[in-house]
Amino acid sequence: MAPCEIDTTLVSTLSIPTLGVTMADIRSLEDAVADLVHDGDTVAMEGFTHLIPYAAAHEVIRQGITDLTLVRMTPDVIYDQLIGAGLVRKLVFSWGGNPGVGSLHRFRDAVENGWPRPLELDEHSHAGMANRYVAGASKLPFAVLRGYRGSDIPTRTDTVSTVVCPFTGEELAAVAALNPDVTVIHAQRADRAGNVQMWGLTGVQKEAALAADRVLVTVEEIVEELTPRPGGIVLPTWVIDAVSVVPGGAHPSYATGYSTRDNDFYQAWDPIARDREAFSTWIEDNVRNSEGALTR
Amino acid sequence: MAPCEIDTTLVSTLSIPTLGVTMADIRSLEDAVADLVHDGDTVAMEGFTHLIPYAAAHEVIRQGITDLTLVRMTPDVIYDQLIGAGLVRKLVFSWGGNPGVGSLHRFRDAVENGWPRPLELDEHSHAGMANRYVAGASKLPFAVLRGYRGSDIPTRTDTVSTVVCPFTGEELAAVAALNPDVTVIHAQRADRAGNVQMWGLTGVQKEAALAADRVLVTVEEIVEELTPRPGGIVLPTWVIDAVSVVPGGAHPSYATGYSTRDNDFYQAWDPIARDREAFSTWIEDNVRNSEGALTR
Amino acid sequence: MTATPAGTTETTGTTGTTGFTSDELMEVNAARALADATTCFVGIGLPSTAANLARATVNPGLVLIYESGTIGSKPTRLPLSIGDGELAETADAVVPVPEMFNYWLQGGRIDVGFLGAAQVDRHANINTTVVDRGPDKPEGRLPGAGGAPEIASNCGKVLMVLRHSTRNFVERLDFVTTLGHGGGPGDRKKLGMPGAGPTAVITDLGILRPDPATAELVLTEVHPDVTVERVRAATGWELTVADTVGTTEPPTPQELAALRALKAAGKPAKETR
Amino acid sequence: MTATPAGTTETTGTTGTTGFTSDELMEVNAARALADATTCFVGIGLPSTAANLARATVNPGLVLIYESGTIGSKPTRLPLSIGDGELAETADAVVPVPEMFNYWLQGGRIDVGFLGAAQVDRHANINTTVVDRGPDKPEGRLPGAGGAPEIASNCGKVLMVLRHSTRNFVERLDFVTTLGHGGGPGDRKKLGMPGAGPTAVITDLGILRPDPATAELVLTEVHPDVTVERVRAATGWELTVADTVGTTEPPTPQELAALRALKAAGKPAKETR
Repeated sequence: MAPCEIDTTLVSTLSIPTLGVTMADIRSLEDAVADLVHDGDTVAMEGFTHLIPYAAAHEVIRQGITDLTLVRMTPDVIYDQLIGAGLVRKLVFSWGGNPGVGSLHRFRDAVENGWPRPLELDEHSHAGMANRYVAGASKLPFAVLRGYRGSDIPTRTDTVSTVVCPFTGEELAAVAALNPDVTVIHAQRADRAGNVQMWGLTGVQKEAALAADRVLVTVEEIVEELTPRPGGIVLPTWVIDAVSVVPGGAHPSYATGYSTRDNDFYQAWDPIARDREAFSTWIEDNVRNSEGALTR
Repeated sequence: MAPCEIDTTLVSTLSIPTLGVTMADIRSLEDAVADLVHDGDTVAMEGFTHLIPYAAAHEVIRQGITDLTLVRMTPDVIYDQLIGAGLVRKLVFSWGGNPGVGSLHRFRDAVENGWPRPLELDEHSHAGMANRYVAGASKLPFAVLRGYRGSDIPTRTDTVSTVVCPFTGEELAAVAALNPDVTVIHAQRADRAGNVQMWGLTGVQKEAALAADRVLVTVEEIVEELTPRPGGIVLPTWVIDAVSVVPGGAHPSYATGYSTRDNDFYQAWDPIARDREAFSTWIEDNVRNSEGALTR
Repeated sequence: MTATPAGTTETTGTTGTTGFTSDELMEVNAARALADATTCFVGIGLPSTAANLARATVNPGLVLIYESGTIGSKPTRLPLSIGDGELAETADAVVPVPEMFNYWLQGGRIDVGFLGAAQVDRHANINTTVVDRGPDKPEGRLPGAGGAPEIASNCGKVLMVLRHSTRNFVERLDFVTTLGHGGGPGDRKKLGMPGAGPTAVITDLGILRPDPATAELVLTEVHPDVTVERVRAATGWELTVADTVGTTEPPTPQELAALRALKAAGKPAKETR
Repeated sequence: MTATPAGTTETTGTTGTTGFTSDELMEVNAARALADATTCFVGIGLPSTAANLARATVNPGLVLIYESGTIGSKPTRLPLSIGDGELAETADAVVPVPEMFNYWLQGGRIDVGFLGAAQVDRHANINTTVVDRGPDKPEGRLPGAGGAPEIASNCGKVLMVLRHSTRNFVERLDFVTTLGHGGGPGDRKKLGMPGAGPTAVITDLGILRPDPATAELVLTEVHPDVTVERVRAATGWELTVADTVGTTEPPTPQELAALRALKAAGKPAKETR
């Protein structure tokens, strides 16, 4: 029997498109932010002190992308800047401060006085936030933890509830999944295919990235090969939308192996942020009218 | 005011004992097994092809520790041996076979014919088992997954149920936590303090260890310092009860960096295990009356 | 690289006059089914053979994912188990097993799930748990579910590969381990299963695909030298046959060479060296 | 190593005639409270100072655990944040943040949780969320919960360290971020909290411990040169005082030297070198 045509009607109606898995584009930060971050988006810029994507946030400020819901376990100075710049409608978080220094004054001013605009809060504990990302990455609608017991936190959020264990009858906390529209992270390096490698404190970055619809990664450099590193994790190119090369893009945070934390900047931020005018001038001079903040 | 005595009654009644966290003992496999594994225990010996703790299992057979409930995602030849030796009352698992070769004949004989004793089963999918360990390590009574849909598996186990998401109303599978009495794993190395390091495919070993009341780790060697390794994970000494040095203790499985998988043995096992008498002779010769199986 | 004579391979099945076995026809066509795939969750055995052959032929960029935790494995020989050391050594990333099932599989990151089966029914449901061996005999024990229930539920689509016989292609499963299309169209959606389910079953006789109207497996292609009658006879239910049944292209010399090289390299070290 | 003159340290509080500040008294006593601890989940700020000082003095084997994911950190200087690079570089293990909270903290692996607080009440409940600033003023915003609710719930016991004032030690919390002993004995058990809860609150004036009968914080020790009256005046509720109030041992020269060395090393690089 010679090869002959098959019933193409049947076959083609059955042809299921692939998931649309695509490789990450390596592109300029300006283009990547413009393409991936939109007005009204829910955006997670994660990093536990380490690898905080400052440069990408500054590009968001320069582009004036607004009405954002920002998500992060530990919003610090970068979120203070975005909030003070008037781009943030809502903050989803568990601890907001300038680590080792004190308060986030722009965050407080927004919450307490509505300047430059009111800031809605969705507030959790770290354990709750971490599990919300886990649920998001797992594409589950919620996660379970033994948490929030005796705390008033559930009175101020609609994303904490309870579930009862069907085996033991124990009532446990349920937290709603977090699935940001975009997650932005900074990593040490990527290869030319857009696979990303990071090491050191990697926090909840993997969960935040896998929970998101779109992922933008800034990296210190592109390398020929991602040689395995102790403590290293790799995010394959097909879960990332864009990689932008921004050396020092975590400054004043740091990138293990590339830079150290600029503790002076965190301390210097306190008086800048205390004053609305000083803040606005700083943002104009160092972010809106300059990309210098990236290379400070 | 000179230092004077404090109200010791009050202080002492308030003195809360520490958690009883202790360092791992480095001791002989014989002593460690005798001390940590008891008749009637629920025992997890994990390993996804890699780092399977054969030597420890053989010591269990030599000591005749019986009425065990064995837990493992992928019971293979090591569990075939324990089952055939008549030491196992129940098996909790998701896939039982001789990988790349075929059936586990001792497992089948026990299930199908009750030889040498009936074997009760608690059967899951891999996703369910992995999440049962996660719940166990997290000291939660259950875990949630989108699983078992349309499957008959829940008709044969009482450790799958459902929960309803309090946010979306979606019904999801709930699986009961697994908390073995003892988890036994093999790792590449430990330091003198009993901190354990493993790398390569590390499967669910961390979860299985952290879910258990007691943990026994066999290692290829003791080293002065656990230098960080790509892909390496460290289990600190204070979550481990005993470390035993058993070079080749994973044979015929393998330890990345130390040995390769003895595929011949897995193939040779098939005819041995097919026949009750051949099996019994093999166990007598190679395990009960010899520690040679460790150094084959 | 030249093709090894068919007789020296380890495959079962008869070697046709054309110099390849029916198993090789199955394996080559299974690999071809992955031509457009981006990421593939690979079961051990025949699916692994197919996925590795696809990487060596029609789809060099295919990302292989094994349930042992490896993402982007690039083995040079057929892995003998899902925990083969080379899978980890050549991977882009190795992740813990719970992460693999939760973030990657349930997370909807995998394009194609490739499964084997002990029994399959007309709606591509799968049994790998137990078989009924008759009234006086104990249930026959199979390996169990492994990753299959959630692979079949969560991957974008599912391919299956297994040998064709009335023992495997049954009127009624003795146990539903893994849902394919349930009782017909809409059942997956009703159960909230994200993926499209089985889209092709590749056997040593031909290829079956579900009719979208009924979700019933229909014979759409036979392999060279295989008659529709032979497929009907090897199927435990009244097999529906497409109006026009195609014939698969015979394996190319390149495909055969690649398949045989993979298999030769996959043999235990002592046998090959 | 010799003690740096107290005036050169960064601590606040008055320097007594004995050559140490009230903050140093608090920090040294907080470190001493960790003498028997095995593993400590360390909050940033004063708890981190105490835990690092304990490692340098009374408990060199203390395992420090930070919520950023580090287990067994051995920093040589005071980390400026819970994500300080040295915490990871000197750790026995670095784990993802969700694993830290799920397997290690909720998993019941941590002996002592060491917390700071903005407000504490008589039952050692904690507020770090918002403060009421009066009827015409908006709520004052604090950093929020961080890890505290689950640290306080899941650790074997909890130590607290904060400066003593009526602003901090309040009759009624404006918001309960983190449960200490709730409304009294039994409340923790009723809520299914595994750990024993707060066992001591160390301040710059002395030490308070919950009475087992009432779970109310009782003044059990004052620091040298501190009177009970001064502590009463700095406490926002009618403070119960133990029948016999002890006085803490003054810091030893070794303790002071270690504390000051840690702090000097902890300053930003540009200032110290």
